[in-house]
Amino acid sequence: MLHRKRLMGVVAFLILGLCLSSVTYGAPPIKIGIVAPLSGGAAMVGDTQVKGIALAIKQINAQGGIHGRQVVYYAEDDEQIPAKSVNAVNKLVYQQKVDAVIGTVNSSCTLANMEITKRAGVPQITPISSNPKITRLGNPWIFRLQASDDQQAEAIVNYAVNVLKLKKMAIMYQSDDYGTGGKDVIVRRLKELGLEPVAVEAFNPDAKDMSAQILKIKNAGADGLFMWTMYAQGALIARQSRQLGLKVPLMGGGGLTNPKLVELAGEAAYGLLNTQTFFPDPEGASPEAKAFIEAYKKEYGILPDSNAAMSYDSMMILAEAMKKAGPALNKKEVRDNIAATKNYRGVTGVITIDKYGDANRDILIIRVKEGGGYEVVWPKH
Amino acid sequence: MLLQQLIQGLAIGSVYGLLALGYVLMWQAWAVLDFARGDAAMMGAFFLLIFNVFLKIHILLAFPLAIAASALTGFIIERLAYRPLVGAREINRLIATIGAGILIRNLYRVMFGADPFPFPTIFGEHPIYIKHLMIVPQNLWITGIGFALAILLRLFLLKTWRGKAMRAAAQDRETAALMGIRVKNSMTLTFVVATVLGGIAGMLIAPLYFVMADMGVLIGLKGFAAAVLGGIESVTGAMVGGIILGIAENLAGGFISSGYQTAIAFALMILVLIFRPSGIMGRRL
Amino acid sequence: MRSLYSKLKIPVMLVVLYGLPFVTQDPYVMHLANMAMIYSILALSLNVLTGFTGQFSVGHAAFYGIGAYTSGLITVKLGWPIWAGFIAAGVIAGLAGLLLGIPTLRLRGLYLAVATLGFGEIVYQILVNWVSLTNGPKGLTGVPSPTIGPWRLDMYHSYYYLSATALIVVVFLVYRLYYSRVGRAMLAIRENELAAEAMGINSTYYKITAFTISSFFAGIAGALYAHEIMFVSPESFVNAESVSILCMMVVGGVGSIPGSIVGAIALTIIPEYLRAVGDWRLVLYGAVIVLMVTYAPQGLGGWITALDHWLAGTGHYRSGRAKKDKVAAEV
Amino acid sequence: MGTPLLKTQSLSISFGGVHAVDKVDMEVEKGQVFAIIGPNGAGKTTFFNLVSGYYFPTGGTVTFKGEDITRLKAYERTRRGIGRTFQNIMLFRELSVLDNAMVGLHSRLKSNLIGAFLRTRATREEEERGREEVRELLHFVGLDGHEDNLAKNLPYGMQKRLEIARALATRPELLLLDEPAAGLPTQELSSLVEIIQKIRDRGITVILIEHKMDVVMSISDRIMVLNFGEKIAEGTPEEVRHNQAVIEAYLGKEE
Repeated sequence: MLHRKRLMGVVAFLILGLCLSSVTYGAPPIKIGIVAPLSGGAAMVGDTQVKGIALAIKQINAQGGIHGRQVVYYAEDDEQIPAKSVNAVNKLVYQQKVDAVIGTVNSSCTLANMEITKRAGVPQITPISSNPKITRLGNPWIFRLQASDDQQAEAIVNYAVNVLKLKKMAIMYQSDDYGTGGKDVIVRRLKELGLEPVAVEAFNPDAKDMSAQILKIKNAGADGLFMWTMYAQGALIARQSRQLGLKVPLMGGGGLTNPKLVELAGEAAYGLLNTQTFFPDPEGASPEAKAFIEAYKKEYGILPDSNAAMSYDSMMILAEAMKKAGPALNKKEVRDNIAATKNYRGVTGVITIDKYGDANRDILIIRVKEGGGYEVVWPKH
Repeated sequence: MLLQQLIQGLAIGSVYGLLALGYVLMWQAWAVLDFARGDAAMMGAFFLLIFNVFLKIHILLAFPLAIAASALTGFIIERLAYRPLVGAREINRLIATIGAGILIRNLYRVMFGADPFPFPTIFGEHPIYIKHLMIVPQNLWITGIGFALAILLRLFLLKTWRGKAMRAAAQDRETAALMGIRVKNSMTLTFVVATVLGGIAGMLIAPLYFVMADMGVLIGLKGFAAAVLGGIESVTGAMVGGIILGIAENLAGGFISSGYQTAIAFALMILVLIFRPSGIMGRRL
Repeated sequence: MRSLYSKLKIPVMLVVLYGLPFVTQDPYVMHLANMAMIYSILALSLNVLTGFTGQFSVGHAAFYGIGAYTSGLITVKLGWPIWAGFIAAGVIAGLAGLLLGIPTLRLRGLYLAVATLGFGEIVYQILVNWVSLTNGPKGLTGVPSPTIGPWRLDMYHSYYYLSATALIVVVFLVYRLYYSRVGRAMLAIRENELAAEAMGINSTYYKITAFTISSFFAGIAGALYAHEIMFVSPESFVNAESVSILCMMVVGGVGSIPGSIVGAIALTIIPEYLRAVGDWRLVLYGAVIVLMVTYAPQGLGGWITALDHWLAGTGHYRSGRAKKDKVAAEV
Repeated sequence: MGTPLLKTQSLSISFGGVHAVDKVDMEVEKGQVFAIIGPNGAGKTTFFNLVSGYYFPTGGTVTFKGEDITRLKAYERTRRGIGRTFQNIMLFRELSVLDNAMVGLHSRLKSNLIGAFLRTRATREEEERGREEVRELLHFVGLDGHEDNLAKNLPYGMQKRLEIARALATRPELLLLDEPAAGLPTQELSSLVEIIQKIRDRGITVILIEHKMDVVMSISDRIMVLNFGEKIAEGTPEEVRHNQAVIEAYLGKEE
């Protein structure tokens, strides 16, 4: 009954987990704590985050681990609920006594659980939470790989106004911290460019019927639509817009990039533009990205998305920091090394961690080609 | 613009109506507020997905197979989670349905993963244009099948002997038993029919909203609100309640504020309840 | 002469309750203990509504959320002291309970359930969309942790004293209410509203009182949560949270005060222990709920009270409310 | 004779065209035992429900101690001194016998929410006095020793007596008893009659709906006969016993 490819992915994933925990050469393993939403609405993103990190760990262990010690991981589900996220990170830090924490997806959960790693002095990297405030609260122990809303939203607005010369853009955003974050920056950036959005429409993260919002936008005479949401909702909006006769350029943030977007939305997804730091198409991707895509496809039987890539890079940067920190793996040292990351050639671009703990790198704008696959439309080089 | 909103409201409204039918039946036969109705839709969608997409069976055969599978699952769930609680208090039975819902949703998430599965549109992708109005064929089918099922169910409950037995058993188990109605079977039948109805609703919306483990939660809630809005005893009330809720939601989203779309629909429902404590259609079937 | 057990019962419980931080200060355990205290208060407050007057609410998280946001906003944006935040949380939530109680008075059973469900959804959407007040989905950061006298309760184990004391105060007040004239009137309304009216009880007044008290306590629980986790966001107050509070109360036993506490602790801890089974965690959690309400219809409270009687040496099953509080409510 | 304790003027109510009670005029003097008899479905209990505020009439008025109480709610009438029992027992099944009776005392006690939470001395004393009064009433109807039993666990006869005790706890001036003897074994009838007489000796006026003629005839001062919602006769037990209309109503017309 199981989808064949899916079955292989699950089996591989299990073997990976088992073999990791069983292979220990004498010295105790290095423990990585992963906190992610593994049930509920955001489970699809949490699932990818764990897969990205697991792949990185497998590759690290294949090359003898760190300081000769193998790396193992513990994944805890936070059900995208702040109180549960605190439970999960407490368990990782105090019960499993992990050396570092990677996660979580929802910004509200990260904001709640990063207090724990700060107090316990454990380095934490959130690969996916994009709320700018996370790195602006003076917490030295939190780092973020995802390009924050500010960087991504500004890039797509600049492209829409300067390159596509659009004048009357509308915004549809998912009414949670991810969607609202993007919307606020887009509205601010449009004002800076002397423009006003013709319509700003919110929708419930697990809403299915968007016709009310789409019709409102169509009647407002919009010539472009920013969609700040994840790929599943993005596919819904793309299809329903086409069905309701709204034929305008669709633009959005990193959350839209996913091989399943075309699978779900069909031709409605062609021409969709979104900001990205990870180029998901093997041809034209950087050597690191290409190697990652192949390894991921071999491991899980499906193509990776930006969340998987971000999680993979988080683990790799953490590993580099641990290597530099000497065998004692002093947590303060590891933290300092992460903060000092310069021009790291990651899968999601050349990464430098700034003084706030954000990963700075150039933002690509990619477009879904007719027939599927991606092409880079910005920067032109 | 308004007319287009109404059409869209009618489409989503009939989905709510279909689910509401399940709630009405469950209330009729089990006098329970069943929180797992939305998940019946999810299961139905997954069955169709398995037969049609994974096993590549032609849709005309896959559809009845999926309905049969829904019926069988309904039968099993009734035996495990509902039958042991027949005599129990209403509040215990309600919590049992909540537990069953959590169990089913997460079981499917573990088996099929959390990602959404696409579903090929059964009735064609391109909208039909009438002047400047667009009608998606899928919505036409949803509304059509929705009303057809409501009418069929109504006839079944009013005209056929089996249907009357179901209603009698619902109203008064003891007396019905005295009249020679095998009450337990009739309740099982009601549960199976309610699960199949929910399953069909899931199958109809699969092409529009993809198939995933959590798809049933929100629409299940709306279906429940629609059933109560229409007067939980009445089949036609379920469809009427569904349509009203669907249109209200669409208009609210379109004209008031999309952020408060669901809130406005629920506020309307509360207002109706305050002025007509037993729903719009009240007692009539 | 009251048996040794009856005399020692309360002191032993207090020692166990307050002794926990001395046994372990592990933040994972202490945060869980705080959440167990908070959920106990929530389940108890819902019990005042359902267990006492038989009114049925599936939107209780709305008052939990209102309380959390009130206290959070007052202390963060207005800079008021924390005890003012707590009181305001209770009062505002109580008013919201009044607001919901009055119009929904005529509704019974299922209809009241769906009205409260709707109210819960409306409050959640307000928390999400009224960005100027609640900062919307981005939530409220920097909610201060309280200081009482010399102690600064910013660590989970120190905060635990506040949450444990709050639970004791709520339990004390609920017992007082239960054994009072007002409590009796509420129980009469649950048993048979028409007969209660014939005995001179203004059922409208008492049903609204129950709604207000219940939402007041839920507001206090909200404030406790806000200052414990120091961050408040709408996700914590979705209607799934109302459903889990309802489950805790029913698993504990409708109308049973100790039951609500045990039910809340059980359903807070069980999901944590099930973490070991990874993906199947919530599948088992659902099964546990179904099994509990099927095979322990009176709820855990029923067993506790039976045990309490047996231990208190009264042996056979003494009925009458004075002696015990197990009320198998036919809701 | 002063103003009557209770007076109804063309009191009537109809449910969808059916005249359950049709223009009934009657008066009850203080201290009387006033019986209402009539075949089943004559509207006796409906009349009771109109007097006690269970329904509001479609016509006519009810005055109690000279005050028009037609539009008052049930609990307001109870506070003014109209206590009642129910034809089919409506006890608080899950509460103890003592608590059932204490609920009757509710409108006579003062302690409010604050009193409940603080359990002030006044509240404690009030509760204690209330318990004393209720224990006396339970003794009065012969239920002492059962204070802690759940109402649902009492045998039928005792449940009937608990209803009376609970109604007495509202300190009524007028007590409406709806078929107190229904279903009682014959040996308990005499004790019931004794209780009703003792109630009257306490100066409480009683209106009684009863089918058992020996009970009615032995204790009633006046009797009213209802048939199809209409008052067809009123008078002393003797007058009513020989009234042609009454006999026909019960035994049917000779051909």
